[in-house]
Amino acid sequence: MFYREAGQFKTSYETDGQILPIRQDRIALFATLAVALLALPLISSPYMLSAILIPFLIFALAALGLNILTGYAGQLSLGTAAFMAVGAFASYNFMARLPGIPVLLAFALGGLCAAMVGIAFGLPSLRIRGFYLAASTLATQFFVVWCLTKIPWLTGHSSSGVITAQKMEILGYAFDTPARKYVLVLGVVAFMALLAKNMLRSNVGRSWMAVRDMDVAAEVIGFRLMRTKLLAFAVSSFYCGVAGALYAFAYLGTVEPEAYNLDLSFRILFMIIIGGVGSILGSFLGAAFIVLLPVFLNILAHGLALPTSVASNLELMTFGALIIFFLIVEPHGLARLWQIGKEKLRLWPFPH
Amino acid sequence: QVTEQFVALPSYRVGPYAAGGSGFYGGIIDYFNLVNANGGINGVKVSWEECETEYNPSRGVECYERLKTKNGGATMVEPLSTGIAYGILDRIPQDKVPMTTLGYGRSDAANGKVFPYVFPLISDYWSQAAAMIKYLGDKDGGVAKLKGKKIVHLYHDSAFGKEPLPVLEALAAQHGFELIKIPVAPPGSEQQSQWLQIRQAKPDHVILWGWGVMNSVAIKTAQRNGFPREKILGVWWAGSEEDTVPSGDAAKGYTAMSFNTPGNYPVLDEIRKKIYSGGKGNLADQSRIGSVYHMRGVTAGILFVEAMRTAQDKFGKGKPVTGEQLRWGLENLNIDEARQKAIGALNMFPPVKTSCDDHEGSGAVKVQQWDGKKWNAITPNWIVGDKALVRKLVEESSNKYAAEKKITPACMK
Amino acid sequence: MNISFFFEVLIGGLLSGVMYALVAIGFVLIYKASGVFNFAQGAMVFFAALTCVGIMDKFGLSLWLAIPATMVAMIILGLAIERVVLRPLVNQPEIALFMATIGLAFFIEGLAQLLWGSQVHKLELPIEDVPLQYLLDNFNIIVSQFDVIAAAICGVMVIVLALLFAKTKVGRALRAVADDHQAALAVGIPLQRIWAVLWAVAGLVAMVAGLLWGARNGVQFALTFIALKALPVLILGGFTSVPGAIVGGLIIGASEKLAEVYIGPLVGGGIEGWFPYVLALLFLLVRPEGLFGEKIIRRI
Amino acid sequence: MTTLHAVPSIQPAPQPYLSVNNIEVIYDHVILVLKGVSLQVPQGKIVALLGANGAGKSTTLKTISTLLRGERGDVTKGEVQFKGERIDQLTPNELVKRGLSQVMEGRHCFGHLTIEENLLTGAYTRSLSRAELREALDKVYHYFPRLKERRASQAGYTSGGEQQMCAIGRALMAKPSMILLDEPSMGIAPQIVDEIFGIVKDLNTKENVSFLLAEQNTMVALRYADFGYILENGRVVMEGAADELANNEDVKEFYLGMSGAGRKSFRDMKFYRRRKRWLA
Amino acid sequence: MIMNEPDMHFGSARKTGPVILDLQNISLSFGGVKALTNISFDVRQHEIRAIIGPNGAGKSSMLNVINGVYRPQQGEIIYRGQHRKNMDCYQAAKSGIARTFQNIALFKGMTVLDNIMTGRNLKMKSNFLLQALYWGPARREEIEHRKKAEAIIDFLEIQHIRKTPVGRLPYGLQKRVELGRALAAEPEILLLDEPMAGMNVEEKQDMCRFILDVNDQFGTTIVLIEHDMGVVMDISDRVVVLDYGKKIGDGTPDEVRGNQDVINAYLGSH
Ligand SMILES: Nc1ncnc2c1ncn2[C@@H]1O[C@H](COP(=O)(O)OP(=O)(O)OP(=O)(O)O)[C@@H](O)[C@H]1O
Ligand SMILES: Nc1ncnc2c1ncn2[C@@H]1O[C@H](COP(=O)(O)OP(=O)(O)OP(=O)(O)O)[C@@H](O)[C@H]1O
Ligand SMILES: CC(C)C[C@H](N)C(=O)O
Ligand SMILES: [Mg+2]
Ligand SMILES: [Mg+2]
Repeated sequence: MFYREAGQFKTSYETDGQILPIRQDRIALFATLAVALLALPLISSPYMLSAILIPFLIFALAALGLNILTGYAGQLSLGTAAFMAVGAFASYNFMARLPGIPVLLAFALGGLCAAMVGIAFGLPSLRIRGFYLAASTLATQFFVVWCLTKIPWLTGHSSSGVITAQKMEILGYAFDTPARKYVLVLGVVAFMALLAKNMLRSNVGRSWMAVRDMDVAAEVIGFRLMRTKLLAFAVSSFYCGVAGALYAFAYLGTVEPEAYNLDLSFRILFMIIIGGVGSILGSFLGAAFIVLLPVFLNILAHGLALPTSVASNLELMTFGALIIFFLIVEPHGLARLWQIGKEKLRLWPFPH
Repeated sequence: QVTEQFVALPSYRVGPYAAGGSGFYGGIIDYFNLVNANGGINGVKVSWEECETEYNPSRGVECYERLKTKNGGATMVEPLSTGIAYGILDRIPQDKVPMTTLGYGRSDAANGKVFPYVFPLISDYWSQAAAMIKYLGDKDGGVAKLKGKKIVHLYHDSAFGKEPLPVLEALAAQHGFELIKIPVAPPGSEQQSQWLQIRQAKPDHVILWGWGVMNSVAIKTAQRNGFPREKILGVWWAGSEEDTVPSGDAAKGYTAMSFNTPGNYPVLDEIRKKIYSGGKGNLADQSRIGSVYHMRGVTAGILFVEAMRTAQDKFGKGKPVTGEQLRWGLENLNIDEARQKAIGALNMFPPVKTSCDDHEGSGAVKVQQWDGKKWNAITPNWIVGDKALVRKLVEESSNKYAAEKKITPACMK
Repeated sequence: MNISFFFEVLIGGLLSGVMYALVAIGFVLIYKASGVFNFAQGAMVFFAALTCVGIMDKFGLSLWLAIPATMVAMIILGLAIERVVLRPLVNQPEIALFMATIGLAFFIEGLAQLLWGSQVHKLELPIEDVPLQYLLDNFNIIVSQFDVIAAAICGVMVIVLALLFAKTKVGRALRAVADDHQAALAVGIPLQRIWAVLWAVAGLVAMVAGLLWGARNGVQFALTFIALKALPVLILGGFTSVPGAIVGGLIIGASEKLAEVYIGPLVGGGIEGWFPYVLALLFLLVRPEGLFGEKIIRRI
Repeated sequence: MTTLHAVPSIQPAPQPYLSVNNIEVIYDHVILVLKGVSLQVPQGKIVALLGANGAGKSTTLKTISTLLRGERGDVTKGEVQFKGERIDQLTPNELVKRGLSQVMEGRHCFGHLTIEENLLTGAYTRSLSRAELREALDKVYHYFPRLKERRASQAGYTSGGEQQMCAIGRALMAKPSMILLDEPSMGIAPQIVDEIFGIVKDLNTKENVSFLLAEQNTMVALRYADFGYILENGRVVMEGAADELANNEDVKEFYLGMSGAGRKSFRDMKFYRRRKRWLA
Repeated sequence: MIMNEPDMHFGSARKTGPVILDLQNISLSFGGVKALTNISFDVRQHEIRAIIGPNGAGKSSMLNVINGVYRPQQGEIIYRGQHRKNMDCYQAAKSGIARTFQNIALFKGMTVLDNIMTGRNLKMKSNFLLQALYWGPARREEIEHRKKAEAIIDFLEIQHIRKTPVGRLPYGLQKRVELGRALAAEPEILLLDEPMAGMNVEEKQDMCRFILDVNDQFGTTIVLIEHDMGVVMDISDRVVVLDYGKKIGDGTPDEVRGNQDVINAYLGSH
């Protein structure tokens, strides 16, 4: 009843261009952010923070990165984890080789390295399309992980290629407890999500979507395919790179290159499918879903006292079945369900 | 009020390594059940909870975080995955939950001054590599005989496969053999080119540092290229039924390391009798009782229970100990042959005696050979490699870690 | 350079390539029928092999009885997939169908292990995996007889399927379906039935691949990964071409082995994981639709 | 357009061949597009379905041919009958077999197939001998000589009009007894438009094929049709015999572009009904 | 805001300028198919130039040559005095050539407003970092272009569907949006490929009105392909007729209407 746009007239294009044109949505967003920033660190258990919320945010960021590339620019990629790896290992190296460098700068530089790698591996996209491109992005995946295992310099000459992330400090303030790590991650993710939203509602975003929807027409209108696609690869990889760095620094702590394997790429892909391809909100919903589902199923199986191997296999099957189920019920993902829900709410109590 | 000794088991029973995971965790759980059936440790029952990790670091961390606070708090964790072990390495000292890494993980964690909460019990990768070279030398009539020989290190191209390189390289320099390193891109389901290279190099020995499907494929491919399996020596993660059975006859004669002596033991019979006959066994397939992974799991169970017992001896019998106390127990383990006999596991694994300096507690291994049906030990005694060299490397590496992490190495009380 | 060694590597590579092609054909079938990249093909290979050995183990059947039983299972699986997964997804974007096959892969993997356990098994076919003595004696070249027979089986499959696509009206209808589901429905092509049949056939192809690969590597979860080896083959040969799969297989197999042996040592080895992908990628830069793939029509 | 009101409806022949009864269609769970559409096509007649953009013509046709399912559309009410049988639950394949074919709006040729292969897929449901196929092909080529010239080209590379002909020809290959034609004249050169309608009339009179024809080119459509429905905003607002509709003042004004004084020049539109000017 | 007085003396008295686009001896073939054979014609500033001809005559191909989607094997294009062998899409767009397509080529996943905004992309200058921050110049620019886009939306009378994804729109409205996207570029030459296909008379009337208005008020030159002879004869200044890739007629509507070749090949005996 209270969810209406009626009565909210926009008197300038500026207000109409706002991120969330409906006031209730705006209020909801700010409330969510406030709760996330102020209340959650205080009331959540360390388990909640360090095993659910932190990975959720990190994966959401990676999913957002992939969504920019796949959902908005239309380039299907199976190499997300590789870009994450580049970001992580590059940040590690910046921290190790430039002592005293602020950790956020190291993340940003790590992201830039990932962006560069992204551009290099995005070049084929100028000629290759669709599943051919998707399959080729696996080259990135395998090649990057191989490089990290092969080039000792990249892993600080640790004999087995394992790195231990340095402590995160900003101006002497150490982010070392789960709550502090969480706040740092939340800050980074919220800021980057805002940037993404801005990009997507201005000309860059439109250029990506145009290329996605019909690249020949985009070219005729005056978008330069090369620049647009490579920019998409760069930005997407930057996001993934930062997410990868956070994954190493704020989540795992000590990582081997294998942690960024194909499996991880696929998990991120699921997030955007289930959440919604081409939706920022979807990246978050999808990440939440994929992080929580196994936990939930695991607890459920435990509650039912199933033999563990049966439970594990059932979990795998349920996971697969749910993916299919979602695709059938709503190919545009949770974000679309959310939107339909809202549209219905707007029409409520009338059915149409 | 906590009345049980709670252990966190982030296990994996699906995915590519499910076979190993189910055997190993099955063994631990079977032994815990046995201990509980026998009345617990001074009356304290062991309890545990599993959580499926799929051998995936990120899920492993979540499992650890979830389990660590359950049932009054986990007092021990065993992830059976190097990746997960890395992921929780920083967390365990903070949470005061000791982690065992039986035969995997960081070798330098043997240094308890830097890694007070990590226990690579019995043997770690570096000790194993040293022991392998010792064995190969002895086989040829003494390590001096290795001079001028060729040894291929065929390895899983990952942190796991690269871990022993420092030891192998140091020993190659020391003994004058040629070390040929041939990596296999994971997962390793195709190795034709590697084995052709091996065939061309005509090595005297091949060390197979593999995991999962890589092992059976290696054995098969050796056969198709006519390379004698007797000359292949696998690591202990390449030395289970899961690695040889799928290769069929090709595996006959293949040798591998182990920190168990294959065979039957009273403790296994007891498990059969008290646990499986009552239908409470963890393995779906009873014939797997006493298989390599299962026995390894039982061994892990024995070590945990002994550590709990040791800790109770110090901190008070008949009540569960905390993680910190259990850490002490793990650091002061002393399982000699007499104790093994009492448990019904004499010679099933080497005697273990840990200390602050030595979280490994043994470093001794055996070599076993597959006869087409089962594994047989082919070294009567436990083998220990060049301990001094390994120790030196452990010190160097762990101190580097300590410096990076700004830890001052010290023993804990 | 030792020339006989070179040939040994080359031949070994070509034969491995055929083994890859065996898996790639399964992908081609589905792609041709629906324009979908079937990620679950690897899982189907695993399912087939595990079902076969599972039946032998649990019910003590001989291989010759287990194989037909597995065929039945694969056909049922194919039909079920069409009914439950594909039918509701007609006319959805290709990416949605692709994702659905990923979900399917998980489901099948879980199902297989739930039914038959996660143990690894051996699978013995009456073909021994040993070097052909004649070649070994006379040329000192190692060629496994197993591979030669596998190559023959693969050849037969390729010919049969290629004829099916080229010569029958079903073949034409399949190509139509891949272009436009809606229009295919509109002209009365029984999409559902065709898909069901094709998935069943893909299941049988997966079974052949599963048995051969299972005999080679043991029946274990890692069989699902051989899909990753088949992918570069597929892109190189073109998603839509059955002969492309085999030609791509030969090229990929040979060059990956040669690269590992001759380039690998220079860069630290282990390049087989990515080399085929990079090769296929470079190739695509020249021909974006692969060797024999259908040209991608871009027009406004 | 509030000036249009249903004229008293004249019931078509009592036994309808195809009848659509009060269907309601929703896209994407929220967009209500058809709000109770009913129409009948008697056997052997040509019925035109007219209406502005977005009125729901294509949706109506897709509902009949059950192709709606593929577009996330749901029929929430009503039913469709063909030859006295309910067909809403059948698959398109079964419909084609029963003799009901649709030519979709916007061409939808199989881009990678040649023109001839496209036509051949049209005959999928019929098991024809080689000679019969040849004959069927020749008939289409006879109607559309242009297709014959381009028979070996991939349809994706042919011109818009050629694709349109291909789509129509493809439907003819199934030898249907009832065709749903969605905007057949779109993008077709004038004399071919006449030919296409000629073909329609031809099939109608010689082979007794019935047609339901969604068409924007009202003038031509009404010339050839027997009966017409006018759809607006998802409702039938007017129906009647074709000549009656053609003489209706409103239809004349809005659908035929005629005012009292005959046809207006398109150039005059500049001053006609001008509402807004472009703000610079 | 300029409110032009309606131009009362059209027809012969229309003010057309000098030749702006001159196509000389253009030949284009695809493999064996000769789409265009040695075609020459010119377009004057401010005129409405129609191209007609039977299906497959090469009309769309001609437009594709003009804006650089196809490269002719032979011939020369003189655009605003510059000689070129062929155009390149981006250059063409940059130098003021915009177009619509026969098979609607809108960006299906985007809203009407966004589609129209894409048309303004060449006029947008701020870099992507500024856009990411949505700060200062970027913000101002966005709003300013939004105003222009809104003006077009008003002009085309599609305010009500501003925020609808174009994929959901009926065919006719999509055509209108596509025109809007082309107009957003403020082109000098507007190429329209069958803008009125699939419309009823009323909608065609609207479309004519838009085209005439654009032509009139901005002096935009228009090249138009259309099969509706009523429209072509009414609104175009000069007509080129193609058949089988060859030019068979060129002149004012009246001249063309009388040309026997054209009648035979295209118009038929109406
Ligand atoms: N797939 C879809 N999803 C959502 N809305 C749709 C979809 N297809 C059509 N619509 C909406 O349904 C309405 C009717 O569309 P339909 O295509 O049936 O109209 P039409 O009368 O055929 O118009 P035209 O003459 O332009 O072809 C339109 O308002 C359109 O926006
Ligand atoms: N990219 C291409 N490849 C091959 N042939 C082409 C290509 N583009 C056009 N043709 C052919 O060139 C000829 C002219 O096509 P074009 O699209 O220019 O026709 P048109 O005059 O626009 O026809 P219509 O009125 O039907 O749209 C056609 O026969 C078409 O098949
Ligand atoms: C069983 C495993 C823990 C062994 C594995 N290869 C690892 O070190 O990660
Ligand atoms: Mg329509
Ligand atoms: Mg055209």
